[in-house]
Amino acid sequence: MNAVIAQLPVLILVVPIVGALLILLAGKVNRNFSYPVTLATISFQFAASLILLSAVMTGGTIHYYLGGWPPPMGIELVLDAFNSFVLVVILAMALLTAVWARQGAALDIPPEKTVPFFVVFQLLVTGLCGMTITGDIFNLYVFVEITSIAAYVLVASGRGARSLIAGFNYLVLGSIAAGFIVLGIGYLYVATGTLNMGELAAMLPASYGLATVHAAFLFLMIGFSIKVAFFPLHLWLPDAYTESPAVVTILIATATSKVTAYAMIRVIFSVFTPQYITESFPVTEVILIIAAIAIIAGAVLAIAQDNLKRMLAYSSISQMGYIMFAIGIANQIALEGGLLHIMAHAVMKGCLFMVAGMIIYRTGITGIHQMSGLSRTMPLTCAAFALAGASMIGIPPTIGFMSKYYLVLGAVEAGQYLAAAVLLIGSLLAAVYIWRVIEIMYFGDHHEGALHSGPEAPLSMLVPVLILAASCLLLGLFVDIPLEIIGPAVTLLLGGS
Amino acid sequence: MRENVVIRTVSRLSIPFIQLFSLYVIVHGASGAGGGFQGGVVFAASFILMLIAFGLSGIRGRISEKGTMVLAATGVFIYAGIGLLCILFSGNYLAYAAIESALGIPHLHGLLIDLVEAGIGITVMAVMTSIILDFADKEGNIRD
Amino acid sequence: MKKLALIAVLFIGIILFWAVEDMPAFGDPDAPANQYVAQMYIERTLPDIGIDNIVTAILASYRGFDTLGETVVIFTAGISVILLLRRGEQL
Amino acid sequence: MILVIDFALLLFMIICALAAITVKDLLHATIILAAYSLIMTVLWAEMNAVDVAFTEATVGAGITTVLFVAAIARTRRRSGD
Amino acid sequence: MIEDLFALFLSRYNYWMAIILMLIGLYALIAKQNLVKKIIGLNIFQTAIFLFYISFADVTGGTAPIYLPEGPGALYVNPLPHVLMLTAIVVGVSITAVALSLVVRIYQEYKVMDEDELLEVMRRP
Amino acid sequence: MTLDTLPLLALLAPLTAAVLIPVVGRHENLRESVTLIAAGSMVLMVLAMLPEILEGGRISITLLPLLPGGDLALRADAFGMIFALTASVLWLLNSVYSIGYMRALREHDQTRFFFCFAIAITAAMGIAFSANLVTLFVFYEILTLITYPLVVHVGTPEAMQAGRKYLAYLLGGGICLLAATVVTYTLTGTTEFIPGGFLAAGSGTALSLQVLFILFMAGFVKAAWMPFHAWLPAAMVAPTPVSAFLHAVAVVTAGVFGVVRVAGWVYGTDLMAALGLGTVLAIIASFTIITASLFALAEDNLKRRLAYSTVSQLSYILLGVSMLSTAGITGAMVHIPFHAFLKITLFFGAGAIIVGTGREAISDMRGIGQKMPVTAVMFAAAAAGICGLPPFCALFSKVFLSLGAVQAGELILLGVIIASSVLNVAYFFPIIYTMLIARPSDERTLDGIREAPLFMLIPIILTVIASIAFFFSPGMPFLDLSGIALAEINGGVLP
Repeated sequence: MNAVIAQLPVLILVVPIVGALLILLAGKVNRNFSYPVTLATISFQFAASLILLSAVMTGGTIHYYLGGWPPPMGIELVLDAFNSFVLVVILAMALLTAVWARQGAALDIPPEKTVPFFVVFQLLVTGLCGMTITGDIFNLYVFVEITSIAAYVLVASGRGARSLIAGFNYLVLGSIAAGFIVLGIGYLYVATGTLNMGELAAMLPASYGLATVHAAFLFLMIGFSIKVAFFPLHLWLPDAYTESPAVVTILIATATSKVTAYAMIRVIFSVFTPQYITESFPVTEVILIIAAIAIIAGAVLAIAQDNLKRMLAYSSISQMGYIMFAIGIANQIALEGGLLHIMAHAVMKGCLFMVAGMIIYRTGITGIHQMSGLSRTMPLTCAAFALAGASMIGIPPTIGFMSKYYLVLGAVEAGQYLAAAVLLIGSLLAAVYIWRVIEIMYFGDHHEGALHSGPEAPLSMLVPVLILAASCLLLGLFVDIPLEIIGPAVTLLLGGS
Repeated sequence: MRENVVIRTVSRLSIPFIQLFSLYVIVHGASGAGGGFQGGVVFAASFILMLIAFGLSGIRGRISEKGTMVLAATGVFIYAGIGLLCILFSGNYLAYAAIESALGIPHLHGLLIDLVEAGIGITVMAVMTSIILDFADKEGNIRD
Repeated sequence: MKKLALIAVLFIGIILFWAVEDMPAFGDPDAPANQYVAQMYIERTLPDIGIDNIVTAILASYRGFDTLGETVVIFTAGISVILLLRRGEQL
Repeated sequence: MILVIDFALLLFMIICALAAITVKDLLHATIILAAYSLIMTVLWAEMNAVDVAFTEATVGAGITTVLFVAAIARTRRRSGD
Repeated sequence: MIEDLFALFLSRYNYWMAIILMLIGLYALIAKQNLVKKIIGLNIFQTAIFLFYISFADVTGGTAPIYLPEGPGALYVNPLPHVLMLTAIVVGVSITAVALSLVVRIYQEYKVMDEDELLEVMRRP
Repeated sequence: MTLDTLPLLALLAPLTAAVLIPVVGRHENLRESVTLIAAGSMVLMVLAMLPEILEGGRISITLLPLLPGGDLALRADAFGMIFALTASVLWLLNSVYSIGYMRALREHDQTRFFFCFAIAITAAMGIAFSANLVTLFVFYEILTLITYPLVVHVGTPEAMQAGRKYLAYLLGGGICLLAATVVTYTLTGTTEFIPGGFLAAGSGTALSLQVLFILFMAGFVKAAWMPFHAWLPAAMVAPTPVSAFLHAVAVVTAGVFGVVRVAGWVYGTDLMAALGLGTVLAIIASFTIITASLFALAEDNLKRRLAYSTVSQLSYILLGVSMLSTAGITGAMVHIPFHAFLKITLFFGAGAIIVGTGREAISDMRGIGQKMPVTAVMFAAAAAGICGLPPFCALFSKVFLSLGAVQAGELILLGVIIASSVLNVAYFFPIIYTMLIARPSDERTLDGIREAPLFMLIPIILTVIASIAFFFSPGMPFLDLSGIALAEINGGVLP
């Protein structure tokens, strides 16, 4: 048994790769076989991630040398408190999305396309896991590319032809981003001669003064910012989230953006160091300003939208600003808030996008103004929306409030009162765009509500939504449980032991 | 159609050589320039040539779209499988040394690398063929 | 759009040219890039793996996982094109 | 001596790149791109990157070109810019 | 002075050329309206990055990283960037294939291939 | 079941009801029974805590480690008890009343109404028992959100507009409260309420502490102090039980409760005096008292006039705190329950009039006292009580406040109190006159007007009886409780 656990870091990547092949082969036999295999594979990954997390929490950081070659020659997988936490979060989201997809996928994916769809879906999840646990910066790039290609195609696989355009734009910007990331990696390699993240962190400080290192930092930042869709590099995101199939939106909004943000934080804090961004190349102020603009601008744009998915997309831009905000503050508490927000945002955005998908599934409605009285026909769905929405606004004691509290606390502690104020204004703006939907759903004109008498969505869609909605509340109440993992993770990032 | 006769004849003659060459490239990877990618692409090139020369209908019997992805999966599976085999022989993933020591055969490294390269080659070949077949329209034209 | 593109390109260009000034000279054997890990590969491939082509040795053994990832990328591309282009249900 | 050839190749590549993005006929642009890739191959071979050069020759100049031609055959050959 | 500049040029010209190519590609990728042109730009951009990598892998007087009879003692060029670029090339062609298939699909749906026309399409209800 | 769990149980009772209400929502009687049982048991639990508190004890329980700076912790102390007792008893009466009101008007979405009500009272109890700023904030925000559906219950565009205003003010206030909490934590490393305050002069610069207080005041916009009162009259579109809840049971009361908490348990009277914050508070309070009374005079809509009356009356509490004297603070504390009992009677009366006649404008109410004698008399009694006439309990709070003003040597404040009492009479007397004495020009307009249902009358009568009872036995329990609370703040000296 121990031998199996020792091999889990790689099995969590290789089993799903083989699983993707099996999905293909099973789907060749019968189209309906592909879904169970997908679900089984992702379940395995989720279970493995839980085991790995507990192993990391008890036994400390795990290093796995692929091919038995120790770094710097070989590639290593590293699991520490930070990324095993992220791993659990994204795999939980992926699992729930997969459950949701049992019926939700049929909404946008024609039946004859289900098999390749699920293969790509599985590959995307695998790529995300790889991005999360790799300890080699070029290997990170390879997984970024697996993830990206899968994501471009999934976005473009919608029924509506507009998804193709959204996918293409995503591809163009994503490729620019990938190019920048490779360039950044190249500069890092030129400066140090190694690709292992741990070694880079140790060797880079010697050449912190070089323009090469600064350029590497800038390119990696620009690249990842495009991938995460940090304002103002978010141009691909609204279309991609709006036009892509509901399942894909959920997965990309929750897992992909989170892992990319993770990778960015990893690069900033574990390849470079907190000292680098505060002293050698002081960019925290700039990051903070951009984050503040992102928070406000994203929220304001969200308020202006009528399409529910597009509104949520802009809200994502605003919310990702919070994570950037944490990077800009870069102290213990703010980063705890940032990591907490990675989880919080995944949970609540997943819930909200699932609800948006279910409304489309049952009624075909996308416009917010058409949703009046929806709470009568879909009470549970709307209740989930309200709860997740409250979390998005930051109403205590939901998880969304907890992360914002930490961020504000961190900002105040760092003396950034103005930034804290921006954060609070952002959550007030969030109240405006979320509340508008809740108001229409619950208190809208009742006569129109009778028009679309679709009942609640099927159970396989309802259960993940309700789980996520409940998590918004429970994770908030029992926030000390994730914090027990996040605390050491942040200490690790900030260079402690 | 008439000017195609030349192309067809030349193709018929050259395709076996191209394929043989690609196999050489794959195997030669360990000792000189070459390897799975290059070999796989060259092999796929032979199919492309076939496609250009005979059209989609003309190659129906020899390659079909249906099989390509299974072949591609097989290639990935060979690679991933060898890695898993290493785990079975209680080494780390892709640690060929584990197989060497478990089987007691020295210098297995080169052979395993060849196998891995073959896996890559199969995948590349199959995927490239599949992509080209998908790009070709119904008549099999990839020309104006 | 064109103006925006020019500004973006100019911005990136400035960073790139700025960074090049601090890079080791072209072909410098003592550059860090050509020293540390690179030399290890050159020295260890023969005893460790026993094949002549160092590139293949790194590709398939030392950094074999990268290569697995890249095979998966190709596979993804293949299945993606099928998802996008192919009509009907043949796989 | 080798420097001059090197420099000429690089210069020629830049010309190719500029041409590839400016000609209005996409098929021509594709062929120019193939030429660009081939020069790149030569350059890399000269820099002793034989494996990469081989790959670029087959993938960059080969498969990519075929893909472009196939895609252009199914769409439009003229480009507005 | 002039000699210094010339020496600087000699020691860096490969990088400079790679950067110029990169910028040409990037410009095409952002500014060109035609979708295929964008992908051509993408190819140029990627290849330029590969050139950049291969450039810093070069060692004056080194030979290709395939063992000569004298074994590890000889001067070889750096093999690692070559490996990385092999991977990147394959990734590049994969992206090109996906991008081109997207273009073909877009053309099938809308019969347009220019970005401003596509924006028009997107704006249509 | 130990004493420690009682605060928690007092919260859980309505929360359980909130869970059960949607489940049994189809069966009205069962649903209402759930509400009443929960309300009744909550009163019992609060009463069970009373002896311990009156002996000067405290009941603390930590529920969850929530955040740095504050676990989710409950603590019942004397001051919290004043609010808790008021809220729980009035909720029971209000529930009885709501049942009558909602049924009489055949309102829609009654299940949602009672569900939100149950959660709102949970939040109110949470505010009463919160042991630190974080817990206070958490329940404060829940209260804001859950009362929103109550405010917009009728669902008309006008109501939605009012609801948006309500939410904008209160969420904005919540944000400020959060900011204030965070800053407090950063300055001191704790947010736990400590009698006499935990902020010290050295915690920050004087300016920062003053700004922090302003932030707190902005946070307690629920107290409806002017000029941030606009949400309260707007929220009058809500059904009357909701208005009663907003004004008397929980929301506005929670606002002033928060101000007193911060003044006595975060800053402490000494620091307040040193920073000159008493003056700030006094200015705000005086301005609000006078202006709101004038607004009330000009208002013809009965409920809106009552709303301005609340705005004015609750600022008495702020005024009392601003004096920073023993009598002033005592007056402030006891004014919370005394005002609540009287004001809820007024709202109950207004609601009964709406149910009985459908009229809301005071000018339309000529002579309705003939047809609705009980309602009208009780209304008149409560109005007289609010004006500070015997034999009603509010007299005591006003006496204490006046005493406090004298004690503090602030004769201007005394003037404010006297002036506002005159204004009180000025805006209440016309109502009484119209209802009881005036005759309508056309007697036939009174046809068809009947007394409100029994379910509504009983609470009205009970609240009036209670306020008379408090007059004759002022000590029990509120004055005693405030004495203990004051002793806590001042370090043990009873007034």
